[in-house]
Formats: sequence, C-alpha cells, structure tokens
Amino acid sequence: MEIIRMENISKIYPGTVALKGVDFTLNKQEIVSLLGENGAGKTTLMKILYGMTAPSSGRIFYKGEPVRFKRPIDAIEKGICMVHQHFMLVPAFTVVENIIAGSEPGSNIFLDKKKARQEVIDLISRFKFNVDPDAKVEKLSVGEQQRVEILKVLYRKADVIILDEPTAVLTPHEVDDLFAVLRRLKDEGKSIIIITHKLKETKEIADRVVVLRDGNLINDNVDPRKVSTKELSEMMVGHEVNLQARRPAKHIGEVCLKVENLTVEEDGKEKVKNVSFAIHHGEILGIAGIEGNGQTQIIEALTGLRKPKSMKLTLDGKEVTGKSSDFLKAGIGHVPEDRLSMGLVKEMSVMENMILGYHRESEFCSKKGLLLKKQISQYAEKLKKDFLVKAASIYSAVSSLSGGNQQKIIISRVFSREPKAIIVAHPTRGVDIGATEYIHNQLIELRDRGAAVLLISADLDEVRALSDRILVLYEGEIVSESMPGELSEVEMGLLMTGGNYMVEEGKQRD
Amino acid sequence: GQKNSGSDNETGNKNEDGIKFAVLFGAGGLGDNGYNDEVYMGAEMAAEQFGATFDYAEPKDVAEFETQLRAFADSGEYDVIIAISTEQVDALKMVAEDYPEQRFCMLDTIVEGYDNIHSISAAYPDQHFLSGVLAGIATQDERFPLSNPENILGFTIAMDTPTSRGQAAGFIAGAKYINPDVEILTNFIGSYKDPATAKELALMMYERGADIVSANAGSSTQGVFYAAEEKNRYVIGTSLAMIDPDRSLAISLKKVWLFVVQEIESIHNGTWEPGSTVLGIPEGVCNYDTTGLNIQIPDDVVAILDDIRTKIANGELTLPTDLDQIDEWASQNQYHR
Amino acid sequence: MIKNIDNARKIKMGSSFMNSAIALVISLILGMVIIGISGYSPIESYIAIFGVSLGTLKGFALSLSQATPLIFTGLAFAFAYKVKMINTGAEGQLYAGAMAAALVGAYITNLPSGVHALLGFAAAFLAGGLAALFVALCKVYLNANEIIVSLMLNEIIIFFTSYLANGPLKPPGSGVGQTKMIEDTAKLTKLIPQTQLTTAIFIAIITACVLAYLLDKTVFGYEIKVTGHNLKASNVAGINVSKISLITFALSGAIAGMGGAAMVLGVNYRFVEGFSSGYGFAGISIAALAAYNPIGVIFSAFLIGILKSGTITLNRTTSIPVELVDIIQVLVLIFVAAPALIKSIMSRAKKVRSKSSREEHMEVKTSDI
Amino acid sequence: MTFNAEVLYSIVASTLRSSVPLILAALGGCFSVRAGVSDLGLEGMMLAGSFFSVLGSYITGNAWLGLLFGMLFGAVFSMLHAVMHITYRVNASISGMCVNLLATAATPLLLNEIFGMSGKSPIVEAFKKPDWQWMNNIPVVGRILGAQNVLFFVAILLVIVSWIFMYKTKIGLRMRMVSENPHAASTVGLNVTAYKYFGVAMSGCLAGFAGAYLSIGQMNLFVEEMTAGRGYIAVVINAFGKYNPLGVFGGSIFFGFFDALQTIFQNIFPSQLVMMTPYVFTLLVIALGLGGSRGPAGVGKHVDN
Ligand SMILES: Nc1ncnc2c1ncn2[C@@H]1O[C@H](COP(=O)(O)OP(=O)(O)OP(=O)(O)O)[C@@H](O)[C@H]1O
Ligand SMILES: Nc1ncnc2c1ncn2[C@@H]1O[C@H](COP(=O)(O)OP(=O)(O)OP(=O)(O)O)[C@@H](O)[C@H]1O
Ligand SMILES: [Mg+2]
Ligand SMILES: [Mg+2]
Repeated sequence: MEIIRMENISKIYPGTVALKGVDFTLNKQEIVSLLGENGAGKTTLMKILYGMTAPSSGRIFYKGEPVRFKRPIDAIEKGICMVHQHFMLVPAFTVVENIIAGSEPGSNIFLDKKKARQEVIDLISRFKFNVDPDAKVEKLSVGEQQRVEILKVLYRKADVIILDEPTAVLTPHEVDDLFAVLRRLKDEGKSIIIITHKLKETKEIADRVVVLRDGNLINDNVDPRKVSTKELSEMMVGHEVNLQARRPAKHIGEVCLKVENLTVEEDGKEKVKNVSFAIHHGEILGIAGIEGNGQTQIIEALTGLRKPKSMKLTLDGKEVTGKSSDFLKAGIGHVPEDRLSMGLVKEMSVMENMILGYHRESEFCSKKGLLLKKQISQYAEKLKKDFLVKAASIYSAVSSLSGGNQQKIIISRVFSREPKAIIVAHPTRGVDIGATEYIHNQLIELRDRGAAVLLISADLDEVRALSDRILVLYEGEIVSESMPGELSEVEMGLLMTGGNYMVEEGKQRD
Repeated sequence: GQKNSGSDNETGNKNEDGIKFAVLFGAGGLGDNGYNDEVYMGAEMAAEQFGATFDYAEPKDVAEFETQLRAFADSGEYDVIIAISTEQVDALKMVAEDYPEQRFCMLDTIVEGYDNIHSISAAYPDQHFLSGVLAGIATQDERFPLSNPENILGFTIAMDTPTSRGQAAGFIAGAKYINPDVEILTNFIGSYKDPATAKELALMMYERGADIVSANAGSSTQGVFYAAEEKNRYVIGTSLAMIDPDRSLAISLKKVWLFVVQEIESIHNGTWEPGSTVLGIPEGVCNYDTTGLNIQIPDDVVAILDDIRTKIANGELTLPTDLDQIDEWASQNQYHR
Repeated sequence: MIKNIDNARKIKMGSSFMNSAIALVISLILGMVIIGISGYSPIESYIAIFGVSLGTLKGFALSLSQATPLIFTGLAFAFAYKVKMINTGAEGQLYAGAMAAALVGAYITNLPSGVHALLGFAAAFLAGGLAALFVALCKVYLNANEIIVSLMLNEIIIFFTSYLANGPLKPPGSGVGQTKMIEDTAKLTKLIPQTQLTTAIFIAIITACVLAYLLDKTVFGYEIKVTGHNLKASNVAGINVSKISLITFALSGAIAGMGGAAMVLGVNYRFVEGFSSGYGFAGISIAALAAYNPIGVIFSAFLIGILKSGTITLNRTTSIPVELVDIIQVLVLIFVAAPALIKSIMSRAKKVRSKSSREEHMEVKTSDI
Repeated sequence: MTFNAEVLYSIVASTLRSSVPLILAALGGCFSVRAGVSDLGLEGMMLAGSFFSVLGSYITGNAWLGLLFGMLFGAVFSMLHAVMHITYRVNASISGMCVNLLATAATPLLLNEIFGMSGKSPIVEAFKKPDWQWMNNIPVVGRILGAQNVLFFVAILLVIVSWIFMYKTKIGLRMRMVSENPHAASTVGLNVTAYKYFGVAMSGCLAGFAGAYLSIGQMNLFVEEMTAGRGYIAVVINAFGKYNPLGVFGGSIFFGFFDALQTIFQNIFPSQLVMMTPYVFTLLVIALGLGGSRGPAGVGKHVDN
C-alpha cells in the first residue's frame, strides 16, 4: 500500500537548484534507501517531506490525500518523524527531557516527569538500548546520542521514519543493532527511509533503492539484491568508479613519529591511558575504535591543542612541545575531524582558507606581519587546480562549496605543505564516493612520498582498506595491534566494544 | 524706557523695538519644578515687564554649552546672553573672551574679572539656612502636630556636587544653630531624575525618626514629597511649584526669577555693569516662605527667624559653605533663645 | 587577480553602501511624517537640521566635531565585534580615558604643545585599554559574559571618576565635580577658530585607517577575522585565540579611551563629571550603521554628527522638540541594521509597482478591444 | 548614628521595596533569554512601561488599568526588538539598544505631545500603600511586609509562577529547548519564532510592569529617564541569577539590600564610592567564578526555513 507519494518536487535555493522535478513514493512496511552523492538533494527532499522547508513546486500525498506540511509539526501529526544528519539534541537537558520535549505525556499543561521517565525507560528496555535516562546528553558518547535520536522518533510512535545518515558515527556492531531495530519496526508495520553513503549497508537493509544525482531522480526502483555495489555507485556518480582496492606501502622507512606514555585527563578521568606507538615514514597507521574512546583526546594531544598529563612526542628523533602552532611548524599536519567547525572558516574565501594555519609562514607573510596577497592568491590558484577543487573562484566563500570540495580544501592545504607526519581524522565522513576515492588516493600518494600518516576513523572499512598497521582503541587503551587482514571485521568489532577476551580465546582455539 | 544706545551700535543689528535676550538652561532642562523652571519664569516676567523677547536652548551635554553660547553670541541679536548653571562657567569664559562686545550674564555662580560678564548669585548656604532653623525648632516643638519627639531631621541631595553640599550645609547649619543636639540625616540620590530612589531614601529617613525632610534634588524631589504624604510628616521643598499645602513646613526659596528680572532691568535702564552681585538673605532673595501653605507658624518662632535674619544682614553671623565645616561652625555659633 | 578581489569587495561595499543610503532616505521620509504628525513643519525642521549643519562653515565644523568622539566609540565597537565580542563598556572606557588625559593634561607641565597632547592621548589609550583588558580577561579566563562585566565596569568607572572629580581632584572653589583645567600645551589645536573642531578629528580618521589597514593587510587582522568567525578552527590553525581576543578587546577599549581624550583635550579642557551623553552606547549604532567597517564608521559618525549638530540648531532656533531628531536617528539605525527589512520593503514596493503596471497593461488591452 | 531595631526593620523593608522593579525587569529578562533572545532592551521597555502606565492611569483614573497599559506598551516596545532580531536577524544587542534609544527619545516627546509638559507628567492615580493594620500584629515579618505595596506581593507571586512555568510545565520545557538549541526545537515541531516572540513579549510585559512599579507603584507620576539605569542592572542581575526566576529574585534582593545600606554608609564614606560597591561585589562574585554563567547555549541563534 502506498503511504507517501511526492510528485514532481523541485526546490530552488538562491544560486542552486537542489531538486528538479523528483517523484518519490514510499509503501507501507518498506525500507527504502535513498542514495546519491553529496549535494544530490537527499536531505532536501526529506526536509520537504518533513515540513522543514517548502518545495518550490510539486505536491505531496499522504495515503492518497494531498497534504501540505508547513511545519514539522504537521508531518509529526501524520506520524512522519526524522532523525537528522546532524544531531538535534539539547546538551543541557537529560535524556528523558530530550526525548519527550515537544510531545510530552499527559493532557494538562503541567509536565508529568514521572510518567515521562517511566515511558522512556519502557522504550529503552523494549528496544534494548543502553542509555541512562537521567544522564545529561552532554555527557553521552556519540553513539549514545544517536540512540537518543532514534528513541525520540520511537517515542513519537512514528509510522514513517526518516533516517539521514544514521550510521556515519556507529560501529559495525551498533549498526547491526540499529538494523535489527529497523527490521523489527518494519515488522510492526512501519515504513522507513534511510540515507547512507555506505552501499554495503544499503544492500543489507533496503527493500528498494532510490538514486538521486544532481537533483534529478535517476532510478526509483532498484532492487538491492540484484545489483552490485559497483553498479550502484556508478548510478550515483554517473560514470565508472574504481572501488577501494588495498595498495600496501611499498617501502616503510625509519620511525618518524614516536609517541610515548601518552596520558590525557579530562574532568578528572583518564581518557587516554599511557598509550605508546610509533609511525614510520611511508606508513599509514590506522586507529579503529568507537568514537568517544579517547580518539579526540589523542588527536588534540598530537596536534598541540591540549596539554596531556604526560607524553613524549618525537618527530624524526626531535622532541616536539608547545602550542599547536609549534606542532604545525615542526611538520605535523592535521586534517581535523569536523571540517566545518574545525577546519574551515566558511564565511571567508577559498583563498584565505587555503593558508589557514600556515598564514605566518614567510611565503605568505612578510617579516613585518603584512600578508603577501599576491603570493597567496597565486598559491591558492595553484592548489585549486592541482587538487581539482570545484569552486567558482578562489574568492568565493567556502560556504558556497559542496561538502566534498570543502574537504578538498583542507586536504590540499595540509598535503601541499609536505608534512613529515600527518594526523587525519574521519577524512571522508559525509563525503560521497567520488570524493572519497579522491581523498584516499591523495592519502596514499602522500604516504608513498614518505609521510607518516595516522588515520583515525570510525569507518572500519576505511581503516582496513588504507592502513598498513591497525591499532584498536578501547576506553583509552590500545587493546590490539594487527596487520590488515589479520583480524576479521567481526573480531575487530568485538575488540572495539571491549570484547578482547573473546577474540583472544578464539585465536587460541584456532 | 530708554535703550542702552552705546553698546547697541557697537554690536550691530539689535532689535530696535525692544530688548532681546537669550537663556542657556542647565543640563537638567525645563520641567524640574525647580531651578530651571524658576529661571524660565523670571525670563517671562522680564519679557513682560520690559517688553523684551527671549530665545533659549536646553543643552543635552557639557560640550554643547560652548556651542550654544557661541551661536547666540555669533548672531549678534541679543542684548545679553544668560548662562544659568555652574557647569557653564568654563564655556562662558571661553566665549566671552571671543566676543568682547557681547554682554553675558552668569546666574547662581560668581564670575569675576571679565568686562562683559555680570554675575548674580546667592550664597549657596543662604537658601536653606532659615528653613533649617525652622526645622530645628519644629522637630522639638509640640505645636507642630506632624513632628515627633525625636530630634532628627533629613536632607536629600540629588548629586554629590560641591554646590549641593553647600546648599545642604546651609540647612544643617540652620538647624544646629538653634538646636545643637539635632541629628541630620543626609543622603545622595545619584540622579536628578530618579524620584523612586528619592522616595525610598526619604522613607528610610522618616522611619529612622526624622519628622521633617528637606530636598534639593530637581525632579527627584517629587519622591520626597510622596514619602512625606505616605508617612504624614513634614517636608520642605525649594520651589513655589513644589508644595504640599498640608505637609510643607516651608519653602526654601531662592528667588532666582528676580535675578533675571534685575538683569534685564539693568539693561533696560542702561545701568548694566560687569562684575558680580551677590544677593542672599539680607536682600530677601533667599528666605523661608509659606505662601500657599496651611501650616501656622507660631509668632514667637517667626520672631526668632526674623531676629536671625537680621543678624545675618548685619554681618553678625556668617554661614559655613561646606558640610565638612559644619561641626566646627556649630560649636562656635549658637543661638540663645 | 588583485583586481578581482577589489572588484568583489567593491561590489560588496557598494551594496552595503546602497543599503545604507536607502535606509537613510526611508528614515528621513518617515521622520518627516512623524514631525508632521506631531504638528510641526517637516520642511522647516529639515532646513534647520541640514541647512545649518551642511550649509554653513561653522555648522559643518560642528557636525564634524560632534562626530569626533562618535568615530572613536564607533570604531571601538566595530573592532571588538570583529572577534564577535560586544563592547558595551565603551562608555566606561571613555570616562577612564578622559580622566587619564585630564590628569596628564593638568599635572604634567613644561612639555612642548604637540607632545603634551599626544601624551594625553597615550594615557587615555592606556587607561581605556586597561579597563577593557580587565573585561577581556574575565571573558577569556573565567568565561564571564563580556556584556555583563562591561556594564558593571561602566558603573564602577563612572562612580569612581566622579568620586575623584568631587573629592581629591576637585580644584578649590569649583561648583561642579571636575578636575583642574589642563595646561595650554595639552590643548588640541583648533582647525577652525571658535569651533570645537580640533586635530582630534585627524587622530580619529587616522585611527580608522590604521584599523582598516590592520584588518585587511596584516596577519594580525587575518587572525582576528578567523577568530571572529570560527573559534575552533582558529585554535586548530595554531592561532592563539586568547591572545587575539585579549589584544583586540583591549585595543577596542583603548580606542574608546582616546574618545575621552578628544573630549578633554579638545572640548572641555578638563574632566567634568557626567560629560558624556552616552557617546559610548552611541558607538553601537554607529558601528552597526557602518556594517562594522572602520572606514564606514567615519561616515556613519559624520551622519549622526550632522543630525546632532542639527539638533543643537533646532534646540536654539525653533520650538520643535529635539527628541524628534533622536527618533530619526533610531529610525536610521533600525533600517540600516536590518538590511532584510529594506529588501522586503523594496520587493513589496516592486510587487506593487509591477502589479499596477500590469493593470495598466490590461487597461490598454481592454481599450483596444 | 544610632543603630537600633528600627533601622534594621527599615533597611529590610527598604530592601524589599527597592528590589521589586529589579525583580520584575530581570524576570522579564529571564523569559527573554530562556526563549533564546538576549535582553539588553529591558531599560527601554521599562521606561515605556513607566510612561504608559501613567498615561493609562491618567485616562482611566484607575491604577490597575494604568498598570495594564504599562505592561501592554512594554510589550509593544519589545516588539521592535523582536521584529528586528527574530524576523530580520539583527544582532540582539543592537536591536536591544534600539529599543532603549527609542524609548528615551519617544517618552519625552509623548510627554510633550500628550500632556504639554516637559520633564515630568502630572500626578495621577497610583497604587496606595495598603493600610494593613492586622499585619503589624505579626511579629517581625508583619512590620516588614506591612511596609510593602500590593505590587510587591504580585511580584513575588510572579516569581513563583514564572519558576513553575519554566520548570514544571510543558510550554516551559519547550521554551527552554528553543533557547538551548533552536534547530532541535524546530525539528520536533516547535514553532521557534513563536516561542521567541512569546519570550520577548513576556519580557516587555514584565519590564513594563517594572516601569509601572516605579511610576505608579512607588511614585505617582512619570519623570523623564526615571528608570535611571535599572534596566541595565536587571540585565546584570539576570546573568548573576543564572537566568532562573529564583536566582533573579536572590540577585535583586542583593542589589536592593545594597541600595538600602547606602543610606547609612553614605554618611561615612564618599557617596560615589558607596554607590559603586554593589557592582564591585558582583564583579568579585563573577571573578571568583561563582556567577555569570554563559546562559542557554542557543541564545541568538536562528533557524532557517
Ligand atoms: N539552505 C540552503 N541554502 C542554499 N542551498 C542549499 C541549502 N541547503 C542545501 N542547499 C544546496 O542544495 C543542494 C542539495 O543539498 P542536500 O543537503 O539536500 O544534499 P545531500 O544529498 O543531503 O548531500 P549530503 O550527502 O552532503 O548530505 C546542495 O547543492 C546544497 O548546497
Ligand atoms: N536635572 C538636572 N541636571 C543637571 N543639573 C541640575 C538638574 N537640576 C538642577 N540642576 C542643577 O543643580 C543645581 C541645583 O538644582 P535644583 O534643581 O536642586 O534647584 P532648586 O532645588 O530649585 O534649588 P536652586 O534654586 O538650587 O538652586 C543648579 O545649579 C541646577 O543647574
Ligand atoms: Mg544530506
Ligand atoms: Mg522630632
């Protein structure tokens, strides 16, 4: 039975046409996967369905009736709920408050906190989620926050659930749990739309795949069981793609970056516990692990953003200390985990962003502290060309670029300085296949030029595909070191969730 | 009436039909039921009496004084330009130097040594001295029904400036002169336009035992009057416009309007001369006043007040000019009934 | 390439200039309506306001001299805003600067004239800067809200300087709270005799140019912009955010302090209690009017200077209440601060126009038939 | 200076009286900030409230109707702030200052237009201090409360009601959500704009009430600029009280207490230094890290449609 039909939807933003006459349908008890590159219009289409933005033209039918959703509340009333790409939580509120706000229990004006809490507890136990209902959200890990988001939807007893990239921050195990929940919801008669860039997941969960490209509907009835991931990605991108094939390091050199006894304390708790490791020239060291297990703290310590409790860091035998500018100067590059909030100034131009962090180098700045504008613009033009950054000009604001191209600015900026070592965090999060492929190639090239790369990613596939050696981080400790292929995905997933005994037992049994 | 022809020609195109003068009001502006309004009243009286016309400006800040004075002087239309508040002295001196032919007048502050400035003022303490004496008597006198047995008075001041302190000193000296043991509560409001705080301060004074509170506080004075009404005690204001017939014990009058009238009169008569004129209790410019009040002051009290006024006029008694001098002054000067 | 930037910037500046111009026109028209409703003649008022301010040398000088302190406080607000800090403390910093300049002007003697005045400015720069530095320290190290701390510090500085002027520093015989008159050597040179227009205006304009240069051409300015737009990114980029914020905010206060010096050394010749009629707060509107552009501040301050000088004329020559001019000033601010408002008004106007032209069109057609 | 029980009573009573306008205005600030809009315009809304309550009382001859008028126009003035900031995205500090400037310019003008007076209005019907003889029989508390105006009790009631509203009702939770994260609020279907408008309107009403308390509660007329910076103090108190009605109540009492103490200390120390002390203390409290929280995380953030 058809539950939602969107007809001929177009959306024009000033400067961009996000959607061009797209048709979309959703049936009862169906899981649809919406695929498309960055900027294809997936989020926009869903926002229109959820009443967050108005379409420029087109019509929506709910169970055959024409409807107009002016506000999310109109959609929520019809049982349509959405989990957003970016978390929509209030850090200062408790889990219960976050879940109920907007749809509180009871019919009078007062807040029935007891009842609300009970309902949330029931929900948590029904879906076997592991969250403390009374914890403040600011204290939760990313995975837990994701669960709160899903609880919000479940609490509202939605019939139609839209999930916009829900798995980007989850571990394989958590993804499995999530998918189990989704299947159960489907069995209960709900309809689900899921957006993800991971084709493997699409194939696993979806009943039907809808592909968008550049705001156009490419195909709205793909059977995931009948196509390969390669075919799917070509549908998205519009041309042939070479999927990640491992390209192991050719020659691993001397030790480049050496970290000894790294301990980081935060809020009186040790978030990183006496961690030591070394990375060689021409090697990619991957750190796998669920977010919130100390990755952020390690990155901050290795880039000088935070003073660890103890650490000895040497680069080619020379000790590096001081502030983040000293680390940058010493030759430790940094691709931060969140491009928009940490890596770029979106209000400023491409050109200005391309020297960010290196703006005090003599190439860009005279001894008197004047910016050498001519050199800078020449340099920016060159990077734009070399790294294939798609932007109207180097003077356009970064905010006008697509996510993938924004990421390219950071990559070009850091990679072109030929750092001796580089800390790369989640380099392809939320980036489409084309750009992902490009970024991976760049990373490997940099490695092959002799750089030591520390790759931190929540995407296990990415870590496994790129790394020459893999560490697993759990609760601030390194619980395993292995060569790629040595451990299976399942084993790694177990290690990441603290199940190292089982893995070791398994090994012994072998 | 004859016009002052000599200076007329020198300064050019003056109004041939009558005297024209300009007034520069204080930063507080019109509507304060006090000093500024009284000067305005004086200007109107003078205009009527001598067929004169006048222009005025109400400056918004200190820097504007000079500009306005210059503009008045520049136009060359005015027989005299009157500056009325102490803060304007600097500006007046500067402008007067640049326009030697223009006559200026400074009210309420002494300015000397200029050939084109005449200043008329009253000594600061004079305005409140006699009211202080009256209050000093009334607080201990059973014939005044709203007073209490306690020997406490109050005085509220808008801003803690030297001028205001001098005025307060007059009141306190008056009270101590007749009643050496009297306690006088003084408080500063912090603004000329905050009647709510003024009322609060006055309420506390009454609650602490004061039965008469005097105020010299621009528009804030309203608050003191309202407090008196609520507590049903005596109050002393500074202006004919600011009275409560049943509770005003007196008005501490300084007849500033007379200053303006005198000034214009001197122009009209051709007797204008630079220099300074200081008026006060002896000339009747400063006095306690009971016009429009329902309170009967017993004759013996009136006699005492008259006696003291005479002493001041004779020069037998000189008044202190700042709060700091009071204690010493009071120990040396006492009135024996 | 360089041309490209300049063009892009020109377009941006041009559109914000257009926006301000339209806002000005709309508010002047609305101002006429309000004056009319209040029962006064709009024409007569506008002649009084603009005729003298712009049409006579003295009036023009007055407009400029009124603008002088406003340039300083406007710059102060605009500059702090570059690191997204709100400097509501300009009023207090102005007082601190004024007091410092008055002390230097009155108690240091035997200095050559230009040097003495400059020393006064330097003292004011320091005093205002220190006052602001305190606020910035509270914000950076204690995470306090700078608006709140500034508001409190304003009160403290104003009361404290008032205490000084009424107590220890009061010259004998003075009837108001003020300090000793400054030495002649400390007085600023008048550009036009018998006006309050002094060399302070040059110092103000130079300050604006220095700031514009700083922001546009230097690494320091680059770091200020990065810090203002994205705190986290500037940390990652190795920028010492605390240092940048502290320096920027302190400089902002120092500039406000120089405004105090301009008033003391050029106009009042001493510190007078309560000398400012809210120059500090006016800076907020001046900066907003200029879209936080230092050069723009010169012009927006001049515009407000014209209105203020118009007020002074109006006050003296007519019975029109001066508050009407203040209302016009608020209107200008409202329309300039809200460019979207102008846009919606313009588009509505366009719609009405296109509708009426369409109707005309139709009329023609029907008559054809 | 005799320091006896009388004086003590009088200080406490005065503390309560002078804290009322601060409580009301800062409470308004609470609503504004807890809906995600900064509250720098309180001074102007308060001044408007002072004027229009006098006008209302003048027209109707009834103080309660005057109060209503004051609150209404406080809200009207707050709408300038709301429209500029919420609808047209102007920085809230600037739109707040706009309200302050407008009220400072408009009230004297209206005073002139309507009453033909400058500086101050005629005397109008005001809230009389009730004559509660029976109160005097209650020891200690009776004397202090007996010295209060009816509006004092209304203010206390409003503090409690506001607290219950913000922390115990559904709308309160939603409003706080808007101030913490407007994006999140809009995705669960809340009309962010409406909540913000509501918060600002409430701040206007309460600031108008505070102004009315000054003009027809404490006094019986309007005087130009009679709010004398209390609106700015309310902004400080609101931050000091962590944007919580109860905290705001405490902060206002603190400032009121200092106001009352001044009357005694002014005779011992220079008056300017005495008037300076509450600010120095507050600053110290912030410097010691005890107050001055940053407030809700989403203040000043907008949601795009
Ligand atoms: N508020 C907006 N204003 C202007 N343009 C927008 C806005 N939101 C989205 N766009 C543009 O519309 C296009 C579609 O964006 P949308 O967010 O729907 O992409 P998406 O498919 O969800 O991409 P991603 O995988 O990166 O999330 C993009 O070009 C984007 O830049
Ligand atoms: N609102 C105000 N702002 C600034 N200065 C004021 C204000 N009101 C009065 N002043 C100044 O304070 C002094 C005393 O003013 P006040 O209004 O108290 O006068 P008053 O009570 O009528 O007594 P007076 O006749 O002193 O001199 C005068 O010099 C006057 O210029
Ligand atoms: Mg998206
Ligand atoms: Mg007595």
